[in-house]
Amino acid sequence: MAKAVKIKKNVEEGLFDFLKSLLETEKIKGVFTLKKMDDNGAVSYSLITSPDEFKKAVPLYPFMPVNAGKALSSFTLLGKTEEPIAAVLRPCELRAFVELIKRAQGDVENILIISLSCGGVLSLNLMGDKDQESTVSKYWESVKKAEISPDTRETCQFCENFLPINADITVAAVGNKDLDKEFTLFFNTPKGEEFSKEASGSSVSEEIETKEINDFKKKREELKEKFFKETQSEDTGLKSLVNIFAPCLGCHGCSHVCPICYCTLCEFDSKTHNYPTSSLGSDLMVKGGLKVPSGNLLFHLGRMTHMAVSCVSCGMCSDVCPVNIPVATIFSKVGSSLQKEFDYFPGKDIEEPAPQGTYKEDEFTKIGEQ
Amino acid sequence: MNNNQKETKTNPKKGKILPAEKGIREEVLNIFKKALADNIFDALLIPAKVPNTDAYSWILLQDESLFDIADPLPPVMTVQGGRALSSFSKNGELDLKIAALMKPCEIRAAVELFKLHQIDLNLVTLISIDCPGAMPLTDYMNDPKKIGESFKKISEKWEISESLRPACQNCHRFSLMDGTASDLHIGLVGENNKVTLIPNSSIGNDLLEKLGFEPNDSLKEWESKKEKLVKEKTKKRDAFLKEWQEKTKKTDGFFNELNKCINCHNCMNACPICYCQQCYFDSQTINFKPETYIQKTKEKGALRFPLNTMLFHIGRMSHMVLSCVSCGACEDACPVSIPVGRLFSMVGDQTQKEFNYVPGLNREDPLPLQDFKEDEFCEVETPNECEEKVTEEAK
Amino acid sequence: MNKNIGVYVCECGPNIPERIDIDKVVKELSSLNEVKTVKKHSLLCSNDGKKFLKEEIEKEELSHVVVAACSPKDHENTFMKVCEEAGMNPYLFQLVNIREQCAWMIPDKEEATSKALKYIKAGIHRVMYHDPLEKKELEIKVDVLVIGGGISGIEASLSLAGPNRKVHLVEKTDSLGGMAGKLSQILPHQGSKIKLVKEKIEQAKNNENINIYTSSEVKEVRGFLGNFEAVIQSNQENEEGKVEEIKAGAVVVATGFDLYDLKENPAYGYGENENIVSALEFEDMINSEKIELKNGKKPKSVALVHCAGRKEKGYCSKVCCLYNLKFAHYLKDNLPDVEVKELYMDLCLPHKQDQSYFDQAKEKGVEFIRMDEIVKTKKSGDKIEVEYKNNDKTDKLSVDMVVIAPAMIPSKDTSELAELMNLPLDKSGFFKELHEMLDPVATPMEGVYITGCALGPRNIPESMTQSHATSGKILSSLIPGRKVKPEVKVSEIKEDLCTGCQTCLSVCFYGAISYDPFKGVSVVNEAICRGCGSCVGSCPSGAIRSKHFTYYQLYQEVMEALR
Amino acid sequence: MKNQNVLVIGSGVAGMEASLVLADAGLKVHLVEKDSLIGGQTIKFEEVYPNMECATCMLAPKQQEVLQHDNITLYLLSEVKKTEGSLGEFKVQIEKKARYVSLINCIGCGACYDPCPVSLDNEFEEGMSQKKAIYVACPGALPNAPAIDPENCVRLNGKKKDCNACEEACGFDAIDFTEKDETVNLDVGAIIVATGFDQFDVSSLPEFGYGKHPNVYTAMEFERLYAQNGPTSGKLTLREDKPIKSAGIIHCMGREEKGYCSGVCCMYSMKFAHFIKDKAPEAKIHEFHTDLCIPGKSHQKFYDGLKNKIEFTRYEDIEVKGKNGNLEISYTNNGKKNSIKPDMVILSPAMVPSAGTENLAKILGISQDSMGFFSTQDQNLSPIDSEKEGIFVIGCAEGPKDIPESVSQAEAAAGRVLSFLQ
Amino acid sequence: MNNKQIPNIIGFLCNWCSYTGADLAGTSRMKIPPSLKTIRVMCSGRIDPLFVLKSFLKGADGVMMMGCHPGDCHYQKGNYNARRRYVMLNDIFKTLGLEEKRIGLWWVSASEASRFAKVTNEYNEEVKKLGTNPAKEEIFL
Repeated sequence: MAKAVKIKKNVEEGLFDFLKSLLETEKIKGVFTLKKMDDNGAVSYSLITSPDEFKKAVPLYPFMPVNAGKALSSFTLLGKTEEPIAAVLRPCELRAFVELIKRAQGDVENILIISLSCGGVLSLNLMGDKDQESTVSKYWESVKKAEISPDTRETCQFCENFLPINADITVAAVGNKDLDKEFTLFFNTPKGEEFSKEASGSSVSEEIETKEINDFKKKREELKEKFFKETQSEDTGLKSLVNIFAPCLGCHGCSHVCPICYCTLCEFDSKTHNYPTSSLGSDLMVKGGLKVPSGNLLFHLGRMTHMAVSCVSCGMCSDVCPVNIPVATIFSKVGSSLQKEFDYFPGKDIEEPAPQGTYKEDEFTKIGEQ
Repeated sequence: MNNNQKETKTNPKKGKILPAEKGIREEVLNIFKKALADNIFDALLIPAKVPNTDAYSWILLQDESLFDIADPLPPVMTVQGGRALSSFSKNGELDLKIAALMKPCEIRAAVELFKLHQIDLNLVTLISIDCPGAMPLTDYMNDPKKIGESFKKISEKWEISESLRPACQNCHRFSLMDGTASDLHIGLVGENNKVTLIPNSSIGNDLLEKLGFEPNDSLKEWESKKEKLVKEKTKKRDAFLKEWQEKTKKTDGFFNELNKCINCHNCMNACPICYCQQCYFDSQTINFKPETYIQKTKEKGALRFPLNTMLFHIGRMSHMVLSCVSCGACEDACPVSIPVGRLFSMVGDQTQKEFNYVPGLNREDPLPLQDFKEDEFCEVETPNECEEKVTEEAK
Repeated sequence: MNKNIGVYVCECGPNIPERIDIDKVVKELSSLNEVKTVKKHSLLCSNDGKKFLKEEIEKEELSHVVVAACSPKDHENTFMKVCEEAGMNPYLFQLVNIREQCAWMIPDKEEATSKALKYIKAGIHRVMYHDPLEKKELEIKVDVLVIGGGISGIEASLSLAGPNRKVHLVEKTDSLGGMAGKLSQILPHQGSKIKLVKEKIEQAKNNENINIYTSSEVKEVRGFLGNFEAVIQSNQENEEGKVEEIKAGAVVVATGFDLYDLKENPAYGYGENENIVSALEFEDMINSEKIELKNGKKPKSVALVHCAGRKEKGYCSKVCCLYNLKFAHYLKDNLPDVEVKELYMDLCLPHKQDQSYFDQAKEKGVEFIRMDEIVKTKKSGDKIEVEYKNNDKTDKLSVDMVVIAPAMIPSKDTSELAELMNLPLDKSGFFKELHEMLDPVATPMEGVYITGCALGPRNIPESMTQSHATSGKILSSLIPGRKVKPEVKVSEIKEDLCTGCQTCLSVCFYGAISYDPFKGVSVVNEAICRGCGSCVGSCPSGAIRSKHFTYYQLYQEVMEALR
Repeated sequence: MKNQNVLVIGSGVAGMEASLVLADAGLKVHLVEKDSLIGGQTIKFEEVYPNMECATCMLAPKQQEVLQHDNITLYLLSEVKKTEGSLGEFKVQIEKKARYVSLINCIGCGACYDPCPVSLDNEFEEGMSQKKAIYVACPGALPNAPAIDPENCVRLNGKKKDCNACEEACGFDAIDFTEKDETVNLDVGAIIVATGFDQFDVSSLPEFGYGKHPNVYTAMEFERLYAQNGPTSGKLTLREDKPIKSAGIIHCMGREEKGYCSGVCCMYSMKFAHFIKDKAPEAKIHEFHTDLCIPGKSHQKFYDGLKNKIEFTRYEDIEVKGKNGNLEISYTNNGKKNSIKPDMVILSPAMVPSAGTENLAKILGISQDSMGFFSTQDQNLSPIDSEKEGIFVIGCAEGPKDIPESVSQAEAAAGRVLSFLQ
Repeated sequence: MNNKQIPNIIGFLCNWCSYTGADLAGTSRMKIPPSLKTIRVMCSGRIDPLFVLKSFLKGADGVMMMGCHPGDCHYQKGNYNARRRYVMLNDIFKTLGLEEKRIGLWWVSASEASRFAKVTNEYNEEVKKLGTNPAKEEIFL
């Protein structure tokens, strides 16, 4: 059972102080976490080394401006950091980071991973919103009560993987009524325990999985069912897919913010998939008309074949979509089905190879023989 | 490039005015129905509403039945028309006669892309239309019905409403300009329930002819109404420019506007002028070892992720701002509502003045950076020589 | 470069016209502005057909050629040769299969004709995207590195070493000979009475073209057929850790086998009683010509137990039956009144001469007892009691001495070596041959061969044969002065698109792709790549291109098919 | 050894492999095959154990290589008639029978079969199907061109001098009745003998009722029965075209008589069980064996995979009886008598030296061992060297063995030749 | 599609087994639906999922992937990769409510001419039942 320490402070400031002391005592050389930019309410991930700058850090602020997994990967792309760093990530961001490490896009060594039982994040369009602060406090209330906050991303509302895997330290947030008085830190790994001394609190024997947590999970699973159903509109098959993606501008923002879409240059931005002018005539002949620019569906389906099996359902893609396509929900739906098919859980185990890169000789043996 | 457009400039402007009992949209569509039926074109590039959805998108229209969903003045600008046109005409030779009905800013973008060989205009007839502006994309997607309605009202009254896209509120180039961009212009600001066709090139003339219209009607009505509107809007634009120049004067005001950026590059992908197959700033050609980043961090105390967002915006600006047509597509596409369109438009305005270049005005004007005059900007490096030169010329 | 495409439709005698309206085809194709000329010919693969094609190419100054005829399996090479002779790059040619996969499978002439047209148009558009590929040639080394100084390794070295071919023979122990060296005598019924192994070792030592490295280990092997580099580290006291780098054109792995540890299964009672000995220990007794019990007496009865470890390991080691027979013969010949009982599961005597050897043993009075498994082996008085099961009922026999024949298992450093050279292992932990049927001594790494028991249990004749086989493969691929021609239609990786995720490495069976940590991109070694294209399908960045089967080339075929 | 020519006798899997390795090395190979096609016995198999790999897929590329290799001269329908000399300087005389079909002109369209008036048993299909006097052994046979059987062609055997049905049907004037048998003389440096094996004739064992009862099959018959390109194009049925419900497979046919174990029958018998299970999963299968000889690292796994799907019985003695079409196998298993009534019996016969062995041995001046196979020198020193230096014996010509061993020996022979040349 | 119209089926065949099998089907004069257009690739492992997707979106009524039986791959393991890719595509289609039957994977060996004929004809019938691929006439792709 993991070592647990109860800290008698508001969770946000408690974690803040913990990190601050790590930084000041130079146990770690830098903290990777959310930081307030300025008065306009914007927050963004930053690597912070100076205690002074750290004042602006807001580790648990419920926004995900970028998927931190992607950010950490760009930080450790060329190898491990020599100086120890602490990083505060949400469970899905952590899973994304693990997936990226599998693909040689990052390195976790010397990074102290701190995560939390996650109540979700607010949709990005609320960032910089005039009543941002009140929304945030509403959010924290729902976290305490282990309720699903309606202001959070759709993917967050139906996310049942809100307990981190592979975290060195876990902040127990969801379902703790006294979150603004006290909270518990779980030190899950030896690496994590090295730092337990810095946590000024009394060690307790608790399990992270409480009844509240499990009920919360159930609620979200139910919601998942619901949302997944909704993605299928009345008319089925291709038509429904066409309708869903009809507004798509082809801005490919979804792939740019997707942590799993790690390619430096996306194949679908390349000349390879440009529309060949020569086939215009025949296409018009058959169809009588043609959407331009065409190829949206190829992009989305193609992107699925590339990443859906590793989709961590972080919801970035939906949030950046300028035309409100429920990209995340659809990909997450396809993803979970693929993950079942290949018995694969993205972000669980760094050693486990990604399904595209491997196979078993004795799997799917019926296929091809019919 | 089309040479016989030059003389059209000198022509005294005359056009054809058509009654539009069934409403302006209908009338405009009728013109093209006829054109297609008479095989004047093989296909028409026009916005359309995707059946069973609230979404709009560009279609190449050939089958007449599709006119039911076509809409010359949609409430939103989805993909910038220039981008749409180039998407199918840049990969090989176009062998179909195509008419493209687009907003003036889209026409301008198309012309810029044409100069960059991203569009093959040989068989394309560019047709511009007086543009009442469009609604912000996200607003519309959030509540299509309501926004759609209010757009109807706004567009009918040609009112410069606060609820229009900022780019449109500040747009003074919403109508035909004195240039060789479009072949035919469709004026709507004139008398109510009238559609005015203004040929703007020999191709435009031929087109009217083929349609059996004699371009003899005077354009006074339309011109005066247009001028009035242009004045108003220019005023509004100047105010906006002023305000924003102030805003961005104060230290890193410019950057503060951008500090929400999450590096999704939607702006770049929506921008018609960013025609690159793959953006230089996507191919993060320079990666550093973690130490280097930590070093950087230590210098400033903190290092923001994602990296290089500022580099991206400034860099992109340096690549395209001279051709920025202020269409606002970038701002529409920004998920964190950064006023990126206004920023770029403002900077564009300044730089374009420097080169006194109006993007998309004339097909013949070379791109400023593909062309230089030996004696321009000489003050930049050698003021003295410059003076000498000037004085010599004076003699 | 402007493309002059020539299209030639072969009638293949009556075969194609029967089902396809060739004139219609030619007419319709001529209307395409992509092509310069379209002609038909009665039989292009015939000599005058080839002559005709050659002249056409020269006359029309064609840059690209499409031939519509039979399956590429039949005449692709034929026509590529013609193109080459006509001074064209042969890869700017496309053979369209309108016979087997069109004329011959579609009875309806109209349908067949229209399909043929689609195929040919596809071919025309495909060939436009062809690249002029160049055949490469690589200089080679002809020397060979042999790992393992057992009988297989020695034999391979002997048949490989020659006036202009050195062999580097590396043995990790301090002496050559391996397991076979420990044997008293090699199965007599197979001919040799002489001390074969000793002779071979002598020959090897006296061959000036063989450098022998004893007490040495191979620490590193990189490269490909014709160009391997290996690091050999010596473990001799005087030169501890001294390393030597050698170059070689091929590598032979002959690391042999180990024996199943009898202690693993207590039923054999091995180690608990001095008179229960392993086959190898018994060989020593024969060598020292002292077959006696620990108390110095000669055994009056001996039980020879077969198949120790067969059930545990899941395979039959093939040789145990025979050497047990050898023991039986020896015992009967040297201790005439000794009682010999052989406990076997199945008698595995696959070689033509073995049966008679067995029959002779029977005649000498050796007793053969079927058993399913040994239940217990324990001391009782000064005898040993062996309890065994046979069709579900157990039986006992009691003897003075028990000799147990353990299964052959992979030598312990097998997996390490496999890791080092990235060679696959099979389910039993032996090295895996490239193709169990047709390439029994080759491996996925072209130029690396395996012989003898490193591949699995086998007897000495087979090991010898395989050693000769490896030398056969090597001598025919590495000829002094000749260059190797690697596959041309290989994969290549566009550096600027590669993200370095290394998915391609995991799907490449031949280890042809490696990762360049400095550039952060994957790199294809064209000398190793066989051009299957699996990597292409696996690359999300679309950074990999498989030459002659590129995206554009295949996409053209799809487009035409769908028009 | 100066002479860089090598004679290879037999174009089975071993002969082909040896030829290819030598030809790749730049030697000139003369490959002599008595049949009209290459590939030997292996191409008759649909799948080979233990991986149930498709034999045709596996061999086709090799066959193509042999046919297209510049350094290989192929003599089909040919036999070696005389040899003299020694290592490095053999003189060889080959008799090449007329094919009456030009391999250059013929493109294998097959237009000539139907018109031919004669039809005969196809021995390639163990007589289970018919062929014409102008024939290819089976679809996909290589080289893909027919041959005319002069004994049975009515034109050639004089029964109907004016018949030219095939000639008319041929669009490539590939047919040439005037073609004559010819004799070819060669100088070669070495000779590799790869003449393969025959099946032990089970009709010599009346107690198994082969020939008496229609549904008693030999192994080879069954291989063809299962083969996609075989007489039933892969449909597994009894002679009277009924599905198979139960089958008994009897190992070691002729082991006692011959005095050796062929080493492969156990495996291929189990392969048959596999086949039947594949096409008739419900079928009851009973394997009758003496000792299970399944050496090698992967074979026992094959057995383990089967042993709970089908019945294995060790027999001391066994026979097959048949009353009005119903078969019965009665056997004793350690002392106890017992019997089953399968509707099909497959007999797995021993491998015996191929018919021409004795004759060829004389021609080559090498001896046969007690079992009739070509004898080699000391098994351990040089398992494939005949007593005569420069003559090598490989594959089943040297004794019963499986494909990998044959291939090893083929490559080994090449190795021996090449190291002579070093 | 009415029975007159023949569907449009794309077949990606691996060079060593399936393509040879197809050839043999031809040599044996078996009747193969003209709707099938075969495209030769060296190994079923080369079949990029995008080819299948693109064929489908371009209006192919059916797409057949064919390769050597597992264990027979000329390149040892390529077809295992192909199999996984097929499973993925199939799953995506199912989940999104697309007609997964429009994509299929079959193992056909070099000798299995009759199997080639069987599966191609069967699939042809199946595709006819499915009718025209909606993508063919869909404007908004």
